[in-house]
Amino acid sequence: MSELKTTLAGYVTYRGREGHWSFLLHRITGLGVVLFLTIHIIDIAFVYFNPVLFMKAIEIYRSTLFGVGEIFLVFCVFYHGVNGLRIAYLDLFKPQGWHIESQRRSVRWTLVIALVLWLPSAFWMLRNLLIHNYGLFGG
Amino acid sequence: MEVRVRVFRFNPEIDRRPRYDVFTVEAEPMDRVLDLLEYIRGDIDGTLSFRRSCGHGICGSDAMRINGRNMLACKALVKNFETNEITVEPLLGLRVLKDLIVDMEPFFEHYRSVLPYLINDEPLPEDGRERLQSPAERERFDDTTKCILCAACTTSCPSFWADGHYVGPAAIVNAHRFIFDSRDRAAAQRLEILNQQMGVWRCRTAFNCTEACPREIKVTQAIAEVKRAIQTGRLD
Amino acid sequence: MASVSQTVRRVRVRPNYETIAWKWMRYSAFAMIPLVWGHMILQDVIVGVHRIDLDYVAMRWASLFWRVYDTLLLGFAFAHGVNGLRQVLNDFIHGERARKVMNWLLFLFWLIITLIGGTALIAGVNRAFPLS
Amino acid sequence: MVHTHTYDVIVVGGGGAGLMAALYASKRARTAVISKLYPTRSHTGTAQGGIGAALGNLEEDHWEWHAFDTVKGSDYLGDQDAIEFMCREAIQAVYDLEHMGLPFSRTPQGRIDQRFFGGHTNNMTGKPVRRSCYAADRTGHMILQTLYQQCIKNGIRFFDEFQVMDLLLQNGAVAGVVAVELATGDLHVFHSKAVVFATGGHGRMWEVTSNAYAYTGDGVAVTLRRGIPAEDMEFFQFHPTGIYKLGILITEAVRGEGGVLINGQGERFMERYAPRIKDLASRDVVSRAIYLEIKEGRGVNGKNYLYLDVRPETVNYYAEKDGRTRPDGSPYRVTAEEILAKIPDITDFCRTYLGVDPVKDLIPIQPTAHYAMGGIPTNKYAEVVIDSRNTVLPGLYAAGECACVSVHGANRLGTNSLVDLVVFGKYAGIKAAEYANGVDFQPLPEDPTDFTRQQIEALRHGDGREKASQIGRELRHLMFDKVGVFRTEEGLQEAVEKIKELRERFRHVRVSDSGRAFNTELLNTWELGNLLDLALVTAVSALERKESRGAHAREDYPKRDDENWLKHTLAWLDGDRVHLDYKPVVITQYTPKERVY
Ligand SMILES: Cc1cc2nc3c(=O)[nH]c(=O)nc-3n(C[C@H](O)[C@H](O)[C@H](O)COP(=O)(O)OP(=O)(O)OC[C@H]3O[C@@H](n4cnc5c(N)ncnc54)[C@H](O)[C@@H]3O)c2cc1C
Ligand code: HEM
Ligand code: SF4
Ligand code: F3S
Ligand code: FES
Repeated sequence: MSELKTTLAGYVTYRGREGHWSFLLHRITGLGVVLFLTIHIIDIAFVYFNPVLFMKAIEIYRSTLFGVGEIFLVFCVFYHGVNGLRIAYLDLFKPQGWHIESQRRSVRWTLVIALVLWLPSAFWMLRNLLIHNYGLFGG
Repeated sequence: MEVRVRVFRFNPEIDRRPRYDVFTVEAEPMDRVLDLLEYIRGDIDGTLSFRRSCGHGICGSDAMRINGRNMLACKALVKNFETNEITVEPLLGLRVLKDLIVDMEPFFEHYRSVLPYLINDEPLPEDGRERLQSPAERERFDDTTKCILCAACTTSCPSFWADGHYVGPAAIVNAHRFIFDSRDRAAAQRLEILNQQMGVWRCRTAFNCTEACPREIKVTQAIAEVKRAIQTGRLD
Repeated sequence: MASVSQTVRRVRVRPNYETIAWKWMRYSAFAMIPLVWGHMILQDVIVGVHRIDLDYVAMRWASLFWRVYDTLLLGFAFAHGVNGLRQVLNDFIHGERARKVMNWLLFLFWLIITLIGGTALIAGVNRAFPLS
Repeated sequence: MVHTHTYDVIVVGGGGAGLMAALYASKRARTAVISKLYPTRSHTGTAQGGIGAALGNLEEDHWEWHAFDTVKGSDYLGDQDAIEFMCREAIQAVYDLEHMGLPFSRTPQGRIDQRFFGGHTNNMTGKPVRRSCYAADRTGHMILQTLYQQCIKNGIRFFDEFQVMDLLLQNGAVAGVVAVELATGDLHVFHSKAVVFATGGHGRMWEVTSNAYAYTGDGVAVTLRRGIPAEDMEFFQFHPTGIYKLGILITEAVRGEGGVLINGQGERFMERYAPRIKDLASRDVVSRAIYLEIKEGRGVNGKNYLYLDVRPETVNYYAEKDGRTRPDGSPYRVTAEEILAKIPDITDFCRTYLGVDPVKDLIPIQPTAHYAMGGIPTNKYAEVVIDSRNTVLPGLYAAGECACVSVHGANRLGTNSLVDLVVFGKYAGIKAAEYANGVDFQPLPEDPTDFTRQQIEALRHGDGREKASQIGRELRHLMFDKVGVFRTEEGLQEAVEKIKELRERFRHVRVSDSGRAFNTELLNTWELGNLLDLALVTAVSALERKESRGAHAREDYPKRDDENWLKHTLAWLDGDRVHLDYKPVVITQYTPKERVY
């Protein structure tokens, strides 16, 4: 128990730099995505087991709250993916990349790339949301 | 200039829970945090306990958390902090024995667990002189010979906070030092040890260790090299 | 002049679950970029949840390509995710026994969810189900 | 609470000397190491430059040359039998270290690399010779780590963070030691047949010092209180190149790689003091030269510091002027990268503590208190001897900086301390085990912790009128000022009086921390008491020695006086009084002559 407290305190209060934040973000996004993926597999499976429930689930997904959540989910998948690639590449092919300056740089670039991928997607999804849920843009 | 030093205090003989004492001291920009602590202990509050010896970053006694980050108090200069308030706390993840002193035993136990010594039972050179090693072979493990066992790395590692059984970066660094020494013959044994549950795979490349290392050892890189050696069996 | 040996030294380390899991997490990463991102960009961004319904799913799964694609996606992403979850829980659950129990539970969790998903992928949209 | 442990051999100190002793003693006897610091925190770890041994890996060299350089460096006060022994054994010791795994820097042929160091010469030509075996500028660190690793490998028993406060003697022989466990404040009695002291030096009594906080001369003070004399305490080495004000050491190896000292007028002044080997003259010579430059107004900006210059352009300029060559005969020229690779830690110190880059900027330096030549008197087998007839005290051994064999005489040659540690540490271990196997335990005294408790009680029950920190500051200032590089009759007289005063004031100190766990205030205060005792012995020994020799430079007696003073000082402390006696220097084949570099 005290270890859990220490760990959470460390996560939050330790003033680590890029690596610390990328570790936390990778972990949080990974967990977020597993949670979503589990639910998603189940709801998709409803198309066979119980299509009525499937439609209900889709209904819920279309709500504004879930819409916004979905936009964040997309960020999670982008960030986790870019960062995961970074980790896999360095670990498998370029251990010298775990060097202080280049590591700091690669973490920052990871975030930038994830944002660059995410922003247009977010824009598009937000637009869809506004069109369908609020009838904007003449939808 | 005036510096406010917030110091973590805990004396298990009296206190039930820790507290923070604030000392206001006059300091020069070039002063080390260790100088401030020495001054506090000598002239303000003698009951403050902390470890130190060499005073210039070589002995590894005084690793602690200063403004939230692990460093050696003797290598932390007042001018390097943006604020005039300096918070000093013990290392995270090891039991506090008193004030800034933590129990180092688990740390050394992990260190000992990786066979941190040269193992080579082959006969010595017949002329009784040195074993040969090329400068390149020597260079291969130079970085990890620098470790002073200060524990700044291990106690900055999220995996170690979560589970003190993780051998931690310092032990891996010291294993690396021998695994890649061309004179050593026990790399397989060490890799076997580090391939276990509590070995290298616990490292999630959080990089705090490398940032914290006062000897500027490329800790995460060393860990990555050990992981690779386990995966590929190559020691070059 | 004495010579200095320069041979590449080799050792063999017995792979165990952790060794393989580590490799799996990394190699699956490369496969997952096209799978996960492709799926997500297509479904969440381009098509959008408002256009997805039973007919849409049925239409997609009519193509063998998309069925194989989704099967791969399920296989890679969920196994990767559950192993990731195992790693995180491993950090916090100590003790030999507790860990064993957790590992079994996670395995069952992975198996059941994968089977559920797999069944749907094979069987497709259930047109026989009374819709109201 | 008092705990009792029984071992054949107890080693006090986990530095180079202590670990070496433990490794060898444990082969034949039940051994434990007691150390107030975790062994890897010991001062041996800070040694930078290297360990001297005539391996001859790069050019011709012989242990006899090493011995002569040592004798000459010692200003002929070193005992020549011990010096010959050490220099011969050094070669095997270095190979032993290599076999234990020490990662020495290497030559292209794969052999241990060697570099120049102050006072190391080719005896035929008088030119510098590469004798210092090194591992970058971390030789001491590597030695300490390697020895500690071997101790782990051999399962040596450690009592870490136990501070020895008393030595137990019975029937004129050793019975054990008493130590306090830092973590609990409990007293522990270690009943043993033999005790090896390897507690290091006492440079913390000077204001500007390269020495660790822990360097408080505990071993010498403890034995002094038990009636064992201290030898040659007036000889304390001031290293020429300490970082200005902080005292952190810049190794001689920087000059070995071609760095030069520059005064306030931009002049390479060592040419005037040591025309032949210039900046690589022995330490006492260089330190005095720096002081004289400063005294004559050639310090930088009128302050009391000078510059050390290792910028490649300077190094190459003087290398060309001196006609310096590489081993293969090509001219010696360096790049910034090469210099940085040879002195990485020094570079780090300069960047951290001065904000300067050694290959681009000048490094402000001043002499810094560095090494205790004096200490517990021993013979060449590390057996402690207690009078001028060299009577051995059965069961007691000392090695390393706390011991005085004496191989360093009046001035230690660079790299010879590490040699001292490994050679005499090893013999201390061998001899202690041998002795322990041949005798029975002495009985413990009735109340073994009595004297230790008295010492602690005294510190707890002073009237609190005085502050230890203040006394410490005054002591350090006084010693640097009056018992430093240059000394005079009046200055020393004044120092003796003032130290007595400080010792009196010390009786009023009271430790405010009444706790038991990690009562560092109590132990630091006790350590200050040790320094006060040793300071008194040092000042009195210096006052009496009316000549200049090695590190002991008297302005009023500027010449060495072999007729009257070619002898070792032995000092006993009895309350406030210091008794002195003298013993002859052992001379084998090197007859004293004037020292010129
Ligand atoms: C900055 C610096 C650079 C140097 N460079 C060189 C060099 O290049 N070459 C060279 O030859 N020499 C060099 N020296 C000198 C050399 O490093 C030391 O003289 C030598 O390391 C001393 O070793 P030691 O084993 O005697 O003591 P240490 O290594 O200091 O060990 C002393 C041990 O005694 C223990 N101890 C002390 N008091 C007690 C007590 N009361 N109870 C229990 N334990 C106690 C301590 O815990 C410690 O473990 C250098 C010294 C310094 C300061
Ligand atoms: C898009 C492509 C993806 C890539 C490139 C990727 C890559 C990685 C990598 C390399 C790791 C190992 C990190 C480490 O051990 O330090 C990891 C961990 C993880 N991944 Fe992924 N991943 C991807 C998608 C996913 C998905 C879809 C999920 C969820 C189902 C997921 C969940 C996790 C979890 C939970 C972890 C563990 C995190 C931790 O240990 O802190 N990942 N990922
Ligand atoms: S690797 Fe660095 S931080 Fe870790 S113990 Fe060694 S010196 Fe300290
Ligand atoms: S902080 Fe920990 S997770 Fe790895 S990179 Fe360092 S050991
Ligand atoms: S006191 Fe030695 S490392 Fe800080």
